[in-house]
Amino acid sequence: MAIGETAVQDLAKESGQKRIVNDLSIQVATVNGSGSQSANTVLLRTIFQMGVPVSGKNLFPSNIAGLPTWYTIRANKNGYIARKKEIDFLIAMNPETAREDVLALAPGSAVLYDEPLNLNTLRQDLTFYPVLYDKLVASVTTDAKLRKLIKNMIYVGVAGQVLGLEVPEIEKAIGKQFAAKKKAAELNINAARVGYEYAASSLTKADPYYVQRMDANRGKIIIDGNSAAALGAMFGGVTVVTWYPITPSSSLCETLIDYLKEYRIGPDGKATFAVVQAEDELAAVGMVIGAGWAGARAMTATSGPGISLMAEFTGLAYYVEVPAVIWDIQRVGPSTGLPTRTSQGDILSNAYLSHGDTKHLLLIPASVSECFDFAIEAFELAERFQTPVFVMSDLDLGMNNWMSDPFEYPEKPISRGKVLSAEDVERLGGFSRYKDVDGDGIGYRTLPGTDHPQAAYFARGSGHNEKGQYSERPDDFERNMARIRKKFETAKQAVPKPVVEDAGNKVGILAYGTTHWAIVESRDQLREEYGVETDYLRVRAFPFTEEIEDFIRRHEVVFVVEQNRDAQMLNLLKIEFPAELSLKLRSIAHIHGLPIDARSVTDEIVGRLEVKPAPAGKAKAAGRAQEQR
Amino acid sequence: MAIGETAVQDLAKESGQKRIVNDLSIQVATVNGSGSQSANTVLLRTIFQMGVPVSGKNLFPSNIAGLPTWYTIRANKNGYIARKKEIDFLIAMNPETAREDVLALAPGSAVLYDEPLNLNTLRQDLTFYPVLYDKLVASVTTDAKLRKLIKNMIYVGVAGQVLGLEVPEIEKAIGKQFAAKKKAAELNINAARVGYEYAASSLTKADPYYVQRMDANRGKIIIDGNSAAALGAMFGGVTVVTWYPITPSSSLCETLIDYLKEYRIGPDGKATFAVVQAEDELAAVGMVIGAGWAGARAMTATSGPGISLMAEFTGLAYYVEVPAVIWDIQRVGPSTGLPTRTSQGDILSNAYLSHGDTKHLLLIPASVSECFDFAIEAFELAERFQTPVFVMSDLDLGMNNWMSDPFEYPEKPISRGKVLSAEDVERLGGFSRYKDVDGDGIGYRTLPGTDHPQAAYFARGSGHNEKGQYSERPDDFERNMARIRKKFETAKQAVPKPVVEDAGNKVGILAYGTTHWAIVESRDQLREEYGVETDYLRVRAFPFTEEIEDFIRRHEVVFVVEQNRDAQMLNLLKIEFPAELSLKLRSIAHIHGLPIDARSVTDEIVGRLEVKPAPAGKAKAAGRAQEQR
Amino acid sequence: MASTPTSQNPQKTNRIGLTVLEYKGGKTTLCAGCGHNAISERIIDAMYEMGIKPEQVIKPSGIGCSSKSPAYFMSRSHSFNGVHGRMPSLATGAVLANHKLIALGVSGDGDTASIGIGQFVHLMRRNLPILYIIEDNGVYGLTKGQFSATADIGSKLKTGVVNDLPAIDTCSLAIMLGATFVGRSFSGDKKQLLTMLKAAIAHKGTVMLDVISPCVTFNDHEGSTKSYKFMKDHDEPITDVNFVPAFEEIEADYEPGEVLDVTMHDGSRLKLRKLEDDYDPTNKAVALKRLAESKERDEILTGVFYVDTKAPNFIEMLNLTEAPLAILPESVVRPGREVLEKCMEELR
Amino acid sequence: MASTPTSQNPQKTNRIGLTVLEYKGGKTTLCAGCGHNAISERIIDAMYEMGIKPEQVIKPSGIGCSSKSPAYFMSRSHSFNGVHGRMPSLATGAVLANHKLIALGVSGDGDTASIGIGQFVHLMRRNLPILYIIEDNGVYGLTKGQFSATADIGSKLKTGVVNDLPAIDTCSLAIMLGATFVGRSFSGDKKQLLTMLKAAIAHKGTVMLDVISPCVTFNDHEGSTKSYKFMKDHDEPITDVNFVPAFEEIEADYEPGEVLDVTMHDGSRLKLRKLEDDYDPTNKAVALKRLAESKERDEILTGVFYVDTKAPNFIEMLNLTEAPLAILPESVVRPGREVLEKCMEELR
Ligand SMILES: Cc1ncc(C[n+]2csc(CCOP(=O)(O)OP(=O)(O)O)c2C)c(N)n1
Ligand SMILES: Cc1ncc(C[n+]2csc(CCOP(=O)(O)OP(=O)(O)O)c2C)c(N)n1
Ligand code: SF4
Ligand code: SF4
Ligand SMILES: [Mg+2]
Ligand SMILES: [Mg+2]
Repeated sequence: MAIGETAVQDLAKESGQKRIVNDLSIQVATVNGSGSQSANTVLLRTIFQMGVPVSGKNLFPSNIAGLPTWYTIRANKNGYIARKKEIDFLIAMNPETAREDVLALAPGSAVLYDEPLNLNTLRQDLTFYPVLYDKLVASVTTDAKLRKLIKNMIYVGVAGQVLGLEVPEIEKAIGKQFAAKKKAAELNINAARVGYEYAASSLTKADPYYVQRMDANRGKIIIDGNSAAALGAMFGGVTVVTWYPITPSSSLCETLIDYLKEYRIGPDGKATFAVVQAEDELAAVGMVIGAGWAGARAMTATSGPGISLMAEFTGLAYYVEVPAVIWDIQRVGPSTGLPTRTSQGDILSNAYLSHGDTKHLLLIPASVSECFDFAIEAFELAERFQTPVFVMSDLDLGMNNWMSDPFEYPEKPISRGKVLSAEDVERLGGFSRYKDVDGDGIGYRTLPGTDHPQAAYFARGSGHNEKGQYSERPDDFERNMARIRKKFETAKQAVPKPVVEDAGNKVGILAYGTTHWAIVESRDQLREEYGVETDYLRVRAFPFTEEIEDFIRRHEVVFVVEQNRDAQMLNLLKIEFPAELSLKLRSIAHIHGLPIDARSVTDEIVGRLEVKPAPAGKAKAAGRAQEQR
Repeated sequence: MAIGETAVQDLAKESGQKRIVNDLSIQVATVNGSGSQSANTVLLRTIFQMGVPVSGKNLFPSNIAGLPTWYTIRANKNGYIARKKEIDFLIAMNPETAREDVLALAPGSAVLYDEPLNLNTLRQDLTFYPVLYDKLVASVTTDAKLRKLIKNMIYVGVAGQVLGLEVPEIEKAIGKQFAAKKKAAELNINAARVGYEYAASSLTKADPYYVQRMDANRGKIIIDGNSAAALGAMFGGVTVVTWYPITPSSSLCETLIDYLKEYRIGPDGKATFAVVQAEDELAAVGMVIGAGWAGARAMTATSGPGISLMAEFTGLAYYVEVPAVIWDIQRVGPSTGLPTRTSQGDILSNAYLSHGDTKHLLLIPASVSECFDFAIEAFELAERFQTPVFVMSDLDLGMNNWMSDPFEYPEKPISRGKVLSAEDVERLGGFSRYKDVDGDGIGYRTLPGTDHPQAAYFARGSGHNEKGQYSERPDDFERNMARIRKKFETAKQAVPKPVVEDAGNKVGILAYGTTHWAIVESRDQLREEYGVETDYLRVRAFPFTEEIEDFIRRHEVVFVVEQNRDAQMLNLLKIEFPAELSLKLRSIAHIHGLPIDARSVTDEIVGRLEVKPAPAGKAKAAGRAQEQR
Repeated sequence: MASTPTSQNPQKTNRIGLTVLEYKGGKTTLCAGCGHNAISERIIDAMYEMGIKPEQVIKPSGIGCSSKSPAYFMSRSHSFNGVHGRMPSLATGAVLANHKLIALGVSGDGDTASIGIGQFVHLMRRNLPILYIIEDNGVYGLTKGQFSATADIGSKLKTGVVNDLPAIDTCSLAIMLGATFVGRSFSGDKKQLLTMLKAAIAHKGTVMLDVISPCVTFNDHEGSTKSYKFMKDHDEPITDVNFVPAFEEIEADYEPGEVLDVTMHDGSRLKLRKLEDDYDPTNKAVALKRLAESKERDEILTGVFYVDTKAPNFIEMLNLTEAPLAILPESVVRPGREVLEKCMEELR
Repeated sequence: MASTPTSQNPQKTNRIGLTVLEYKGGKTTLCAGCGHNAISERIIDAMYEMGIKPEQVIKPSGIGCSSKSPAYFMSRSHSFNGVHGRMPSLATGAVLANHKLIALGVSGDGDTASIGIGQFVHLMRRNLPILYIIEDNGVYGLTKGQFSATADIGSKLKTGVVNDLPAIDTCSLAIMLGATFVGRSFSGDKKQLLTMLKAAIAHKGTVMLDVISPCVTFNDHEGSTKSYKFMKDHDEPITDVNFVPAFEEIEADYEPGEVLDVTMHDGSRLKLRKLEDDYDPTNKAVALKRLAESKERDEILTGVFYVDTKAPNFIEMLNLTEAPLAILPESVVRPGREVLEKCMEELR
């Protein structure tokens, strides 16, 4: 590939203007079902292998084939991996949207396009790179069926050349992508090479964007949140998995099935797990509750519509006190809403899901490694507190690829919570299922099949006394409900604490889940562009722990940033904390289906704080600026 | 019956102590399925006919026959009809609970009991009236099947004599109760007479309780909330009713069916309504939404578990903007909970029912007349705002008998909201279903079957633009959701305003629904016993109107009284109003299944205000006392 | 431009003066070759040929590729794309509100047989006037090809996963539960499907048509029992379906006996030539037995399996007044003052 | 004191040394004479006679008078009185968690055929090892007597209301959908019900028993088709059921031919003497046809309608390991560090 490599140098030299290295966003505009996914993954992995921090987000439609899809890759030397609004490098493969896509670009961006589309006539302020796909494809294959796919790998080659991607890494990435299929790998490598050489020979570098080797990714992995959750569930000792397909949660269970089949078949060749594709979400959660009651570590995964269908059963598990783990990979509601877009719109409904007085534990991961950790923690909490636990992921986290340090093996041994054995029952001479023996609100339970005449209790969703016997007595009911609430208080000591960065500034930011990545970047923007120093707290669980209360107390104003319409987290905070704290909360809540970006947050915060850009980039004063309510 | 009448005088004379007139509570302790219900109704109606304010509450178990049931009747000259904790006059018919029932009485109470039970040996500080039921029954009938029933009517007679009920009124009440069945009426009148005369001849009045004719009930009616709601629905022009049986809502639909069959069969002998017993609540609400979409005034009635099952469909109606009326006759949750006990436990879950960002209209009746009015208003609001409307009744209101002024005929003509005819569509040359033409957030809709080529639109629970076309565009989604929220803002001008009694005091009380009746009495207790003057606001709807905000602002402290565990209304107020208002809110929230009583509220308020009983019954100062947080 | 090409001449008008283009829908977003698109075409043809006014048709559907298809035909009709598996209740409510409308319910095998089987069962019992179409491909297309409850035992996914649960036979179910017009067809059989649809439109009761509609993306491979190829090999018509609309004059008849001649509610006639002499489309027991046997013989029976034009439909059971409930005037739906006064008096 | 009187001698112990009293439950709160109580008695007898350890039994149920009944027998067994109509999913989860347990699912006709029909259908398909009993009275007892989906067409409520929807035949459904042991009995037929229960306990797959169980309070009057009297008049046994537990020696056989002798999974034997010679309890098609015909003839067939001891059950389909999943140790359910390292490596 010597030719190639010199070629890139040449191209590089030719470009006059200032180079922008390792700070760009690439967008591939295509249609779904065209098989561009593997090409895009190859681009992503190549940059990843070159040691440059990178993220990829797939913006796809809710159908199977033929509708516009956008895949954005962001490479950033500072490690910013949130969505960036501006596209620097467009690979326009979809004639239907090409015009709109090009017109939306900021001046100075580059466009790779299929020559016949004549996109170059649309604007003067962009760099255009025409590609004669048909001609190039023909040189690679004559097989009509393969044309579409080849075309995709050709743009990888062309972009590789123009941006300075290293050919061995491209080839390695392709090799990994087609690991199983050797012939396909060769064909694709060849296609990439053709594109690469075409660019070297026929294109002139005119845009400022370059990717150059760094060393930021040593040891790192790339994985999507759903796969991370699946891995976590397996290492968390899951034994019963039920599911009903729904975007964006399906891949969690599908991946989990693959892992379990590979690593959880016993020496007897038999499964140490049961996976059931249920008939719907009511059945899926019902099975989880039945299994949890009988002693399994059971989970299901779904999204908004499924959560709504689980409302009645969730109340049963809460009141009968049965462990259950429910993953909510949030998509945009209400109703069917935007099934293939991301949101944080189920926070409030899940916290109080079901009629009557209920309160549920929520875990809110922001990263793939937290998906792994919380998958394990969710089981621990569900069994310890004998109650449903919701893990609030979202489409952006669950279905997109993220870089991460490798996951850490769980050091804490599995704990099944307060479960009495036949011997225990014998020693105690019986037991009261719903008695607060330890003062933490958590009673002791037995599992069906426990071999002792006094081991059984009657689990029921109707009123019961401490022994689980049917009761309509007002005092029994009140005492029992108070005890259940006490469990929630106890849980404040057990759930993951928030992550806090507090340097004693006046302005605080509170966020959770995937919103985190925009906040990281936004805080730097606020500091560097406006001289506004901020502190930051990332909520990771409900019930809220005291650190959150303290953080709000310590700050003059706290911006609560979230991806929904009605400021659901802020509302939860208002409910759970004393009113004087609510005075300090300011909402930044939006929902449109695209992952939140840093710039929008920054603009809104400076707007509220009424600060002007800092000339020398430092206007500390602004941090104390009077803010708008 | 001359004998009887003199007899009562005699008995009256005999009793030495001070008479307590028209201020007592009677409790009939029996078992369900024993047919005592009609006897109790006769007692209730007799007092009612004597012009004395009265209320009856049935405390029944969640099974069909053989378990303890308590029916309490409260007669009070001041018109207090909330539950009263103390029982003054116990009619002990249930051997199983008799002991406990008697031991629970306050000194000075009276007990009517079956002699063989020897209850008189239990305590010295009560008045005991033994009755030889078997002997008396034998004198009335030899038919074994009737014995149980006769026994019940005998205690009516005995109690009537002892308390001074007027015999003609007893007979009239029996006549009404057995209107259809003449023979039964005679038999029962005879039984009552036997009891009455037995008391006259063999008992000596020794308790202070008397019922004496007043004139407080002129023109009044007695009805349960569910029947009132049924009447309202009929006059509201309901055309489609779907239901799935569930206590305590079943009687609403069953009564509605009777009314519709009687008054809504057209001249052609055909029904101007459709009632469907659905297979479950998902189907019940689905049918309501389908019917609402197609232009019917459709409703369903259910309770907690049904509400949870309706969560997904409710989100659909909210987002597609379809009118739907859902009655929630609240019982005690979570889960199956206490199906035959009352609560206000679904407020929060209904307000935000379903995943994603949703907010629903709630109407909260406190009286049977409001059940009637809101049944009509619910349809008006649902069609005007094209959204689901929940009417939050409860078991106490829905299933118990309440006195009321007669209902007023609806003067406002029925309005179907913004519906375009074929002519309108022609004139406008088409329309955009989800466009905010009038600035109130409410779009115009057409009904299926509208005879115009451009009348149709595509109703979908997935993302759509102003024309209702499928759209995943971020801007379309955001704009549409903002418009839907605007409807909610507009609704603040349309929903029933709160009922406010504000005399400029410092202490305010905020309550809703059936809690009202305890507040009325508690405020008098606070004034008379502690000299604490309070103002009062009764919430009747969500969204909250400005009057509520003003009321909270005007007061130093506002006690929010409700019948649930987690202070759901207070939480809603915290979410909806600025934080500085939340500072003033204090929660008084309890749930045990029994209707809330005034004394508990009074005690809790004085406790929080740290006030002492007022010697001369007036210590205005207390009103300003520093209160505990 | 018409979403879905039809076999009709675009100039020609039908008996109510509409061209076939006036029955078109939006451009399909389903995969090219998807069986659902072919069904949309046949629906357009049937409605056009029957001269049904589009404004008089409602198209409730659930969620799925199949349930999206109402967007791709008859844009002049009202559609309601509701929630997953609950089309039957939406449809029931809508038909009660306006029983003058022709309800065409579109669902998928997952939407109906998996999550939706409960509402399906109860709809069938009510004999609600509706044409209920299951666009049956044995998989969840929209969620990328998992098995649905109509997938046959032993059938294979592309991924190699084998289904070991017995399929739900929606036709047997419908017959057993009370549907009054039940049949199965194949999206690839233009003539049979079109004829059955036309007859179905004439029926005033619950019509349940299970239309095998291959998913070219996820279930059209070797090992699938819902593929085009499998249907070609195993399609076993049990009745040869012919239909004569009321507005056409009767053409030459068959020999009596070999043909069951059913007169539909609107006077049109359904003519079923039995392809097995001991088969009787008016006898539930026989139909159920034959369908059960077809499983052992792994043949896919098509045609009209059962028809009953006598059973009362839900509207008749409810004794609904002639005018649609949706548009009854206040004078009819709000009783007078005297009625309220009477009710009050009874409560005194 | 035993909730429910049984026909057993309270001193006598069974093969595992327990007296019948050790199978008792709490005092019933159902109406005196309720069919459900009789069923509870037969369950106690069957479990006692089969020598089943109460601790090895789980009793999931839904909501209703019937679903309450597990509180009135076998207090030493674990019960889960869940939500209305969803017993099947709770039971499925529990059986997967611990397949060693004997699952006795109790439901009512409303709980199963109305709100619960969806989960019922899918449970049957899976052939989950469970004994599913419908205590069938044709009404919603606990909510005071509205019709359920098993109420026969034309049957009358006390209030005079007539049901005009066809009944769902849960037995036909179960057979069609994949249940492997299906029958109907009557709470009043001690011998038949007891025998069927014992055989059912020996079966390792989905047993679906529809037990007619009159509601004396709301549906035992003239005009009801689920009353004691109606059953007396219309009960039509199709098979005479006999059962020989594995632990008893075989008694004298019938003439071969007239009796179908089925060896159950545990070696015990079910002997079905056909009361109609052309009936075959191993043939779905025949069973379905016969049940469909019984409707026309308004007879209520009882007995074992269908049995299949060969079909794999859900536990086998899932290839579950021997030990209950619920109690697998950490060493089995948490793969080692090397596995995680391997997974990480694949993601680099
Ligand atoms: C409550 C709910 N659960 C799950 C989903 C996800 N989902 C969408 S379509 C579908 C299955 C569709 O299958 P089918 O009805 O056969 O239609 P097809 O796509 O095969 O035509 C599922 C599970 C959903 N939208 N709602
Ligand atoms: C979701 C829900 N809807 C309705 C109810 C009210 N409910 C309780 S039992 C019951 C019907 C019980 O009928 P069935 O299953 O036949 O039992 P039976 O009482 O007749 O034995 C109903 C509708 C409920 N508990 N939960
Ligand atoms: S995925 Fe299958 S069902 Fe969906 S549109 Fe494509 S071919 Fe049709
Ligand atoms: S109501 Fe009917 S079903 Fe319920 S316990 Fe009484 S008799 Fe049995
Ligand atoms: Mg499908
Ligand atoms: Mg029943």
